[in-house]
Amino acid sequence: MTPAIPNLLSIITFAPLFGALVITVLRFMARKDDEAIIAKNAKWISLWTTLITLALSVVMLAGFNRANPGYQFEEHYSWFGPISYHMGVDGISILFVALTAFLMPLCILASWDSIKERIAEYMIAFLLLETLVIGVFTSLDMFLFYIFFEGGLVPMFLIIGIWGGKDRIYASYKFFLYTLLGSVLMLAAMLYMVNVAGTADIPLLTKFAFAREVQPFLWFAFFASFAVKMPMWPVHTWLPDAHVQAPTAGSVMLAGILLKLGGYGFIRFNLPMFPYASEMFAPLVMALSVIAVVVTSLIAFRQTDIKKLIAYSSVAHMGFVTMGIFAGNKLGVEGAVFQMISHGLISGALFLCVGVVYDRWHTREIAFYGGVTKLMPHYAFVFLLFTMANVGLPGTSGFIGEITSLTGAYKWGTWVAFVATSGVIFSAVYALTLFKRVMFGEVVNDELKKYPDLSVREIIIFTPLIIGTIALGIYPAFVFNITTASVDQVVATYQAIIGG
Amino acid sequence: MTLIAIAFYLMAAVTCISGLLVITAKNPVHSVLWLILAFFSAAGLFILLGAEFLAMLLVVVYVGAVAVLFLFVVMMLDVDFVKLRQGFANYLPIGIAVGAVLLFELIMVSVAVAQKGAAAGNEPQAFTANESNIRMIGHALYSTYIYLFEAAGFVLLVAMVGAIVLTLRTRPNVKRQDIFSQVTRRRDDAVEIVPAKSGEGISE
Amino acid sequence: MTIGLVHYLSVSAILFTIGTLGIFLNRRNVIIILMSIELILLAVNINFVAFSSYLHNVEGQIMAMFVLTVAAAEAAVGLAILVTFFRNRGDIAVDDASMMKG
Amino acid sequence: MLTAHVAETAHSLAPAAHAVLSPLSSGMATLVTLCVFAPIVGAAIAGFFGRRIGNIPSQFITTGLLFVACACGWYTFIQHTWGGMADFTVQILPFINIDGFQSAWSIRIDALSSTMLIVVTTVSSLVHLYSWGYMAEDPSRPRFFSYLSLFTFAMLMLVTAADFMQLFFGWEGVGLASYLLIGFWFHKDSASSAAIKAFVVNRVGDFGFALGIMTVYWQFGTINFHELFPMIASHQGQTWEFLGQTFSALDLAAFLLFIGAMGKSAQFFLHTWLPDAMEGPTPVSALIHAATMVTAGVYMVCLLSPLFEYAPVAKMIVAYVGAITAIFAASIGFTQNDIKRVIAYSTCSQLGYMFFAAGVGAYQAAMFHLFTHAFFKALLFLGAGSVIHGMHHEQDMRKMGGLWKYLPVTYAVMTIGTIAITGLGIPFTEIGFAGFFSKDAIIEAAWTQHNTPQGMFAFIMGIAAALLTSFYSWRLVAMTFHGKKHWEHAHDDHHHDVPHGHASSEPDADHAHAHDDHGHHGHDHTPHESPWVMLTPLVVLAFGAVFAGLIFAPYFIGEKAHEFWGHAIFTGPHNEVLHEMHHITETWVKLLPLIVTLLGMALAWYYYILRPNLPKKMAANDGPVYNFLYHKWYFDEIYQATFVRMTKILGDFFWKVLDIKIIDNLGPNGAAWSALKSAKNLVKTQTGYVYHYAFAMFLGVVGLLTYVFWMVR
Amino acid sequence: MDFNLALNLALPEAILAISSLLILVFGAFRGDKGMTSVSALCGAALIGAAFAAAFSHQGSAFSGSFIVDGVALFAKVAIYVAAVFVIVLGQGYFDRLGARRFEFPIIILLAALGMSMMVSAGDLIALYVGLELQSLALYVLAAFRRDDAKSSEAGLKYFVLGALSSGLLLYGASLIYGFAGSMNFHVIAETATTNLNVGLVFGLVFLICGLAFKVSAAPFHMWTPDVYEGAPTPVVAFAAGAPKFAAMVLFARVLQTGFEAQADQWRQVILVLSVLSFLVGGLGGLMQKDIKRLLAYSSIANMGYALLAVAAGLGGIPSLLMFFVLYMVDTLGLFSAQMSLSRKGEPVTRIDSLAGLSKTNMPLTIAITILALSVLGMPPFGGFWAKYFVFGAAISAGLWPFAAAGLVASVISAFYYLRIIKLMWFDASGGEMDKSPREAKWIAYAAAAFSFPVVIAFLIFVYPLAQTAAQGFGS
Repeated sequence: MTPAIPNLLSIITFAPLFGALVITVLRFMARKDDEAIIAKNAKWISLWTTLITLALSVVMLAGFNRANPGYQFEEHYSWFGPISYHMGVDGISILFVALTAFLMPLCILASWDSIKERIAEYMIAFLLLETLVIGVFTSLDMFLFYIFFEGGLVPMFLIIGIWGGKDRIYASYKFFLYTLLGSVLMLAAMLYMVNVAGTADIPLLTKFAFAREVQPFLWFAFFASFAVKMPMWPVHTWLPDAHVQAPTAGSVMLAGILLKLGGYGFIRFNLPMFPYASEMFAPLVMALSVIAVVVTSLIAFRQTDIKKLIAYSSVAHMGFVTMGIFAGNKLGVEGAVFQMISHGLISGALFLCVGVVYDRWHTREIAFYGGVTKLMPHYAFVFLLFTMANVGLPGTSGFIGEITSLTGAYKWGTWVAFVATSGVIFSAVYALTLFKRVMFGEVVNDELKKYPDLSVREIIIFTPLIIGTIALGIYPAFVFNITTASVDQVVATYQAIIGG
Repeated sequence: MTLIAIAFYLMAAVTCISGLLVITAKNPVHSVLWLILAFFSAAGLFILLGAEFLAMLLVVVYVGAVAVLFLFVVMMLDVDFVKLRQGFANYLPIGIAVGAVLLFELIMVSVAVAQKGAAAGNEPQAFTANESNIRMIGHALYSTYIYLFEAAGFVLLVAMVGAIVLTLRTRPNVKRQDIFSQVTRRRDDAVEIVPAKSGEGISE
Repeated sequence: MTIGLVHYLSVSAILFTIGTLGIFLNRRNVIIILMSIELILLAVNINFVAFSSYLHNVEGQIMAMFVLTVAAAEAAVGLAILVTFFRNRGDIAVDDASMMKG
Repeated sequence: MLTAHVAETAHSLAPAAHAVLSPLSSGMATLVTLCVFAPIVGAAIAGFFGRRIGNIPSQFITTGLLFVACACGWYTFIQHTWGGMADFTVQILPFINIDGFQSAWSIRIDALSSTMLIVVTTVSSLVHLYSWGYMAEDPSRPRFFSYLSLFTFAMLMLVTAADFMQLFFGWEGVGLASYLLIGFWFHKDSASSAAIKAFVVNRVGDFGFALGIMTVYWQFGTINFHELFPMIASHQGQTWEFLGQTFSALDLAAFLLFIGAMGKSAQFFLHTWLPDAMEGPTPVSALIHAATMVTAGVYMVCLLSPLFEYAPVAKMIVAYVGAITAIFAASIGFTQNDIKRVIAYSTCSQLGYMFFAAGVGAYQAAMFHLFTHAFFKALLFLGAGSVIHGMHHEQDMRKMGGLWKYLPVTYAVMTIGTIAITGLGIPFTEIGFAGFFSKDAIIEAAWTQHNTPQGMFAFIMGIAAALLTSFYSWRLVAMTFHGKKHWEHAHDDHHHDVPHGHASSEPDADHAHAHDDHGHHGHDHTPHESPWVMLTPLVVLAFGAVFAGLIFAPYFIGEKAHEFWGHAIFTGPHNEVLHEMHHITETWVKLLPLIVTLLGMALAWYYYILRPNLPKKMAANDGPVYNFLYHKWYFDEIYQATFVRMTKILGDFFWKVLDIKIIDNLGPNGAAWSALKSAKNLVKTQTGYVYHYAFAMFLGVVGLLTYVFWMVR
Repeated sequence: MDFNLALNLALPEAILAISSLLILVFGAFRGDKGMTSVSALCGAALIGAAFAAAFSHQGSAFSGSFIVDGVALFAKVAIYVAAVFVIVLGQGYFDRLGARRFEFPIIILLAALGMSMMVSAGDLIALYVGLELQSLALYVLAAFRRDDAKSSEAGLKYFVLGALSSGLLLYGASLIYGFAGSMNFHVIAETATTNLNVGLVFGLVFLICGLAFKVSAAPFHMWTPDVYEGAPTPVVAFAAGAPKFAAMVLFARVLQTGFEAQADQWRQVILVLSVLSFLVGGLGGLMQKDIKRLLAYSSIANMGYALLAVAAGLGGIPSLLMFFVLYMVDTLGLFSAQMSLSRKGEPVTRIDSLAGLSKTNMPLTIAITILALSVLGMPPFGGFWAKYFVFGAAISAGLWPFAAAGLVASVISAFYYLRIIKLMWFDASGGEMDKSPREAKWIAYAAAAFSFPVVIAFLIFVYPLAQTAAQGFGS
C-alpha cells in the first residue's frame, strides 16, 4: 500500500521539531523588549504545530491497514554502519503516535495561561519532546529508537527543572539519572545485539534468534531500562517526585506518554526478541507487578499531596500493563496496550484536573481543599468522571484495560490475578477518598471561593479527553481492531517459541 | 677479568651510593656534586661496556653542561636549604617497602631478560680497531636514524624556545642600547609639530 | 667471577629505584626531583648501553644518545619552569606547589 | 396452599435457536432498546443541561422517560408471559472482542430479564415521581434525577446483559449510581463516607466477581451466557487450579461469582455498607437499597442457575450465607431506632431469604420473593420517607409516635407494607399479601431440603427470622404511628440521645446538617401528610404489595412456572424443589410461618403499645445482648480495627518505611550519597603535592607489575 | 632507502618542520607584535600539512621508524585541524591578556609535529622522540603564562610527573629492547610471538604506564586536574584532545603491532587502567567547583572509555578514531565556551558562576547545553556516538562486563554535566556577562553545531573513512 503522503511518518515525527525551530528563529530575531509578542507567537505556533501533527496522525490512522500485522508507512534509508533510518508503525505503535499527537495540543492549551515565564522556551521544549516521543514509537531501528528514547529525557529534565515546583532540582535529577541508569544497560545490550546480529533493524532482530544463554542478560538489560521507565516497583520512586514537581502539562506528558515507552519497549523488544528469557523472568515481572499494584495503591491512600497520590496510582496501573504483557497471551498483551492508551488519557486528564485547582490556589495539599463540588460543579463532574475512570469503572476505558490484562494474567497464574484484582479495591479506596476530601464536604476554606468554575479553555481541554475515555470504554474495539493483527503476531510467535 | 670485575664493582658501588646521596644530601649543591660523581662513574661503566663515545658524551654533555646548569640554578635561586630534611622520614618506611618490591621485581626481570632475551649467552661487545664505537654510531645516526636525528634537533629547538619563552623577559626599567632602533630612527618619530594657539599652550 | 649483563641491569635497577624514591620521598626541594629524574634517565641509559653491548647492536647506544639529548632538553625546560615558578613564589619547596588540589 | 401440579422440570437445557436481532430489525427489538436507553437519555439531559433548562423540565423529562421505559417494560413482560414471545437478544454494538473474550452491548430478553425490567422500571418510575415531592426543596434536583435515571439505566443494562462483561458493567454502574446517590448530600461527611463505604465494599464483592468471570472464561473460553450455559454440564467433575489449590472447577467459579453477589446484595460479612447507605435521600434507599440494586446478587445467582446447579458446594455456601444473613440482619433490626435503618436491616434479612432459596435450588422462589419484595419494601421505604418528610427529616422512631392521625394515608400504606413483609395470609388458600406467597414458598423450599444440613439450617433460620421480622416490622409501625407523641417537645433538640457506637458515621450530628439545608419550614413542627405526588406512588405500590403475590404466584412458582421461566432458569437433573414444595405433607411446616408471624406481631404489640416503657428500660439496662445487637454485632468496629486500620498502617509503612527509608535511601539517595562520599575520599587523595602524585604513579606501576608478574608466572 | 619516497611520506612533517623554522625566524624579527601574522602562518602551515596528510600515500620509511598508514593519516588530519583551532583560540586569549607572544603558535606547531611523529612511530626511538617533542612543547605551553602562579605550578607539576613517566616508559623500552634485541615494532613482534617472557611483559607494562600518563589514565591521572586548572585555557583545549589522541594511537600501534601475541596480558592491564579511569573520572568530577578541573575529570573518564576500544584490539581501531574526533570536538567546544565567558573582565572559572546564564546569554547557553549533553553521552549528540563506538567495540571484543561498567560509570559523570545544565537553566542569574570574544564564541557554536546536528551527516562520511583507515593497521 502506498500512503497518500510520502514520508508521512517522518513528517509527523519532525513536524513538531520544525515548529520548535520556527519559534527559536522568531525568538532570536525578536528584540528583547518583545517578550509578550514572542510568547504569543510561541503559543500559537506550537498550538498549530501540534494540531497539524494531530491531523496528520489522523490521516495516518485513516490510511492504516488493520489486517496487516506488519509495519506500514515504512521508510528506510541507510545511515552508517549497521544503523539505518528506518521508520514504520504497526498496530501497536500507531496508537501511541496518535495518543501523543492527541495529548500534545491539550498540553499546550493547559499551559496557555499557567506558564508565565520563558514561554517560548517552554513551547520549544514541549515540541521537542513531542518529536522525540513520536520518534520512539515510529523508529524501527534499534539505535534510532534509543536516540529518541534517551533524547526525551532532556526536554523533560528542562521542563521539570525550569518550570517545576520548589523541589524541582531534586526531582529532575532523580528523574534523569534514574532513567539514564536504566537505559545505559539497554545500550550495552543493543551494542551486543548489533554485534551478534549484524543489524540494528528491529524487524530483522525480531526474527533473529538470540542464543538461549545470552537472552537472560539481554532481557535484563532491556528490562532495567523499561522497568524504570514504566515505572515498576521498586524502581518507581522517581515518579512521585517528578510528577509532583513538574508543571501540569509536564505531568501529563510524563504520565500520559513517557511511562508508556516502557510498556511499548517490553512489547517491542523483550517479548519477541528474548522469548526464553521472557518466560524465565515472567515470575519476577509478575511478582513486581502485583507488588506494585497493591503496595503503591496502599501508599497512594496515605498521600497528602494530590499529585503524588495520582502519581502512585499511575505506578499501580502500570502494574497491570507489565502483568498483561508478560502473561504472554493475546488477552494480556492487548489488555496491556489498551491499558496504556487508556491510562494515557485518564492520568493525563487527572493531572490536568489537578492543574485546574493548582493554577487557582497554587497548592496541591489535599487538606487545603474541601467542598469544591459546590463551587465548581463542572469541575466536579470532570474530576469525578476521571476518578471513576481511574478506579476502572466499566464504561470508562480504565475498566477495559484492567479486566483484559487481569484476565490475561489469570491464565498465567491465578495468584497474580488474585492479588492484582484486589488492587481494584484499593484503587477505589484511595481514589474515592481523594475525591471526597477535595470535592465533598463543606467549604471550610474561604480562599476557595475566590475563583470561578472551569473556563472555556479548560472545558475545551477536557472535552476530548472525556469523549475519548468514554468512547474507548464503550467501544474499545476501536483500539482492539487496530492492535489485534500485530499483537496476534507477537503473541503467536512468542507462544510458538516457548511452547516448542 | 678480575680487573674488570673490580672496576665494575667499584664504579657500580660509586654510582649507586652517589645516586643515593643525591636524594639524601641536605644541601642541593652537594646533591648536584653527587650527581656529577654518579655520572662520572656511570661513564666508567659505559667504557666497561665498550661504549666509549657515550661515556664521553656523558661526561662532556652531562657533567659539562647539564650538571653545571643545575649547579647554576641551585646557586641562582636563593633558597633556604636548612628546612630540606624535614618530612623525609614520614614516608620513608612505606617508600622503602614499595621501593623494595619494585627493586625485587626489576632484578627478577633483569635476570629473566638476561637469561632468556636476545642477548642471552652473549659476551659484551669487543673493542675492534676497524669498527670503532664512534664510527658505528655516526654511521647509524646519519643514515638509518637521520629522521630521528632531525627530530632530536627539534626537541632541542623546543627546549630552547621554551626556555627562552619562559625565562627571558625584557625589563622595562633597564636601559639597553638598541642599535637597530637608533639607526632606523627618523625625524618624524622624534619631532612633532603642533599648532598651538597663543596663550593656551599645548594640552597633553 | 665474571661480570654479566645481569650485573649491569642490577645497577640500573638500583639506580632507577633510587631515582623514583627520590621523587616522592623528597619533600622540600624541586631541584632534587629534577636530579632524581636525571638519575632515572641514567639508569635507563645504563640499561640501553648494556643491552647494546651484549646484543652487539648499536641501536641501544643510539637510543641512549637520544635519551641524553632529550634529557638535556628536559633539564633545560625543567629548570626554566622552575625559574618561573621561583619568580612567582619566591621559593621552590615542593610543598608550595599545591595551590591547586581536590 | 398452592396445590397446582408443576410440570416435569426440563432437565436438559438445549436452548432453542436464540434469536439475535439488531435494534431496528423488529418492533420488539426497538421497544426494548428504547426501554433500556430511555433512562440514560433522561440522565444525560438532566445531568448536562439541568441547570440550563431548570428543575421542573429536568424532573419532567427524566420521569417521563422513565414512564416510557416502564410502559415498554410492562409491554415486553406481558408479551413474554402471555403473548408467547420467544426469548431474544438485541445486539447493539460490539464491546470487547479479543479472542474468545467476546462481549457485546446487547439486550437479552427472557423471563428473568423481563421480570426484572418491570420491577426496575416500575419502582424506578414511581420513585422518580415520588421524588418530585420528597426532593421539592433540594437545590440540585436535576442532578438527583439525573443520578436516579443513570442508576435505572445501569440496572437495566445489568438485567439485560447477555454476557459477563455487560453484566459487570451494569454491576459496577449501579454501584457508581449508588455511590453518587448515597453521597448526594456531599457536604455531609457521613454521606460521603457512607458512599465510599458502599462503593468499596461492593468492590470487595466485585473482586470475587471479576475473578469468577476470569475463571469462567479460562474454563469455558467464553463469557457469553448463551454459549456458556450449554457447555457447563460437560465440565462437571473437572478440577481447576486456583491459588495453588485444586478445586472443583464449577464450584470455584460459582463461589467466586457469588462473592460478587454477596457484596452487591449486602450479605453477611459484606453487609456493612447497606445500613450506612441510608445516608442517601429516602427515595434512593427505596429504589436502590431495597427494591432493585441489592437484588442484583439474587438475580445473578438465578441467572447463573445452570452453573450453580452443577456446583453443589457453592450452592451450599449460598444457602448458609443466605440463612445466616436472614437471621443476623433481623436480629439487628429489632434494636435499631432509626426508621430507615430498621428497614435497611429488614432488606438485608429478606435478601438472605432469597439467597437461601436459591441455595436450596428454589431459584423461582428466590425470584418471586425478589419480585414481591420490590413492591412492599419500596412501599415501606417510601412510606418511611413520607413519615420523615412529614416529620421534617426526623428519622429517630423514638421521637415519633401517634402519627397515624396526622399521616393517615401513609399509615395505611405502611400497614399494608408491614403485613406484606410479614407475610400474612390464610394458609391452604391462595389468599394473602405478597410476602405470604413468596416467603412461605421459600421456607417450604428449605423444608424440602431438610434432609441436608443446609436445608435444615435454612429452614430453622427462616422461621426464626420470620418471627423477628414480624416483631421489628410491627415495632416500627407501633413506635411510629401509635403510642405517645414524642415529637411535640423534642423536635428542636437536634442532638438525639442515641448511644453512640458508630465508628464510621455519626448520623445524629449530620442530621443537623440535613436540617439546615431543609430548614425552610423550621417554624412549623406539626407533622403533615405528604403531597399527592408522593402518595400516588405509595398507593400504587400498596396495590402491588397486596396483589403481586396473588396474581403472579402461579407464574413464578406455581403450575405455570415451567412455561413462564422457559430456559431462563435451569434446574439440574436432581433438583425437584419446586415440585416437592407443593407436596409437603407436614401441615405444621405450612402453619409455622404464620404462627411465628402472629407471635411476633403480638410481642411487638405488647412491648410497644401496651408496655412502651419496657423496651426503654431494657435499652437503658445496657445488657450485653442488647449492646451486641444494637452495635450490629460490632462488625463496623471490627472492620475498622482490622481492615481500615491495617490499610492505613500498611500504607504508611510501605510509603514511609519501604519507599522512602528502604528503596530511596538504599537506591537513588543511597547511591548518590555513597558516590559523593567516595568522591570526597577520592578527591582527598588529590592533595596538590607532586610527591603524592608521583607516589600514586609509583604505586600504580608496582601494582600493575605485581599483577602482571602474578599473571604471567 | 628511496629518499624521495621517504620525503614524500613525511611531507606533512616536513611542512611543519620547515615552516616552524621559517616562521620562528620571521617571528623573531617581527617580535610579539607580529603574533597575529605568525598565528596565521602557523595555521596555514597546519592546514597545508593537513591537506598533505589527507592526500598522502601510505607506506613506511626511514628503516621502519616512520609508518604512514590510514590510522596515522586520519589522526594527523584531526590533530592538525585541532591545532589550527587552538591557535585561533590562543591568539584571542593572549590578545585579551595583553600578553601576546609569537612563540605560542610555533610551539603548538612543534607539538603537532611531535604528535604526528608519535602516530607514525614505527620503533621505540621514534616513539620516544615524538613523545618528548610533544611533551616538552606542552610543558612549556602549560607554564606559558609565566607571571601566573597557577600556570607555572601547572607547568612544574606537569613537567615533573611527565618526566617521571617518560622515565618509566624508557625503562620499559630498554627492557623490551634488551629482550627482543631490537627497537622496531615488527622485530619485537617476531620475538614476542615465539618467546613469551616476563621480561618482555614487564617492559610492556612500563611502556603502558608511561603512555597511560600521557592519556591521563588512572592511576597516572593525578596531574590532569591541576594542570587543566592552572594552564592557559587554549593550551588545555589542545592538551585535552590532540596529544591524547596521538598517545592513544601510539598505544594501539605498540600493542597491536609489537605485542599482539601478548594480548592476553596487556588487555588485562589496559582494562584495569580503563576501569580505574572511568571510576576516578566519574567520581572525582562530582566534587569539583572549577570548570576546567571538572573537564579534567571528564577527560579522565573519557580516556577510560577510549582505553576500552584499545583493549578491544584491532576491531576497536575505527572506534578509537571516531571516538577521538567526536571527543575532541566536544572538549574544544567546551573550553572555547569557558573562554568566551567572563564577568567584569574576570574569566569565569567556577561552575557556580554559570548560574542563570540562560537568562543573559541564550546562544551560549544552548551551545554549552549541547556540549554538556554530548560529553554526557546523550543521543543523538556527538558524544553519544563516541561512546557508541567505543562501547560497541568493547562489546564486540567480548568485554561486555567492562562496557556495562563503563556505561554505568557514565551515569555517575552525568551528574556533573547535569549540574552545569541545571545551573544555567534553573538557577537565578549571577549577573550580566561580558561580551563574549568572537573567536571563542564561534568555535563553541561550531562545536555545538557539530555535536548536533552536523554529526548526523558527518558520521555517514567519516565512519567509512575510519573503517578504511583502520584496514591493515598493525600488520
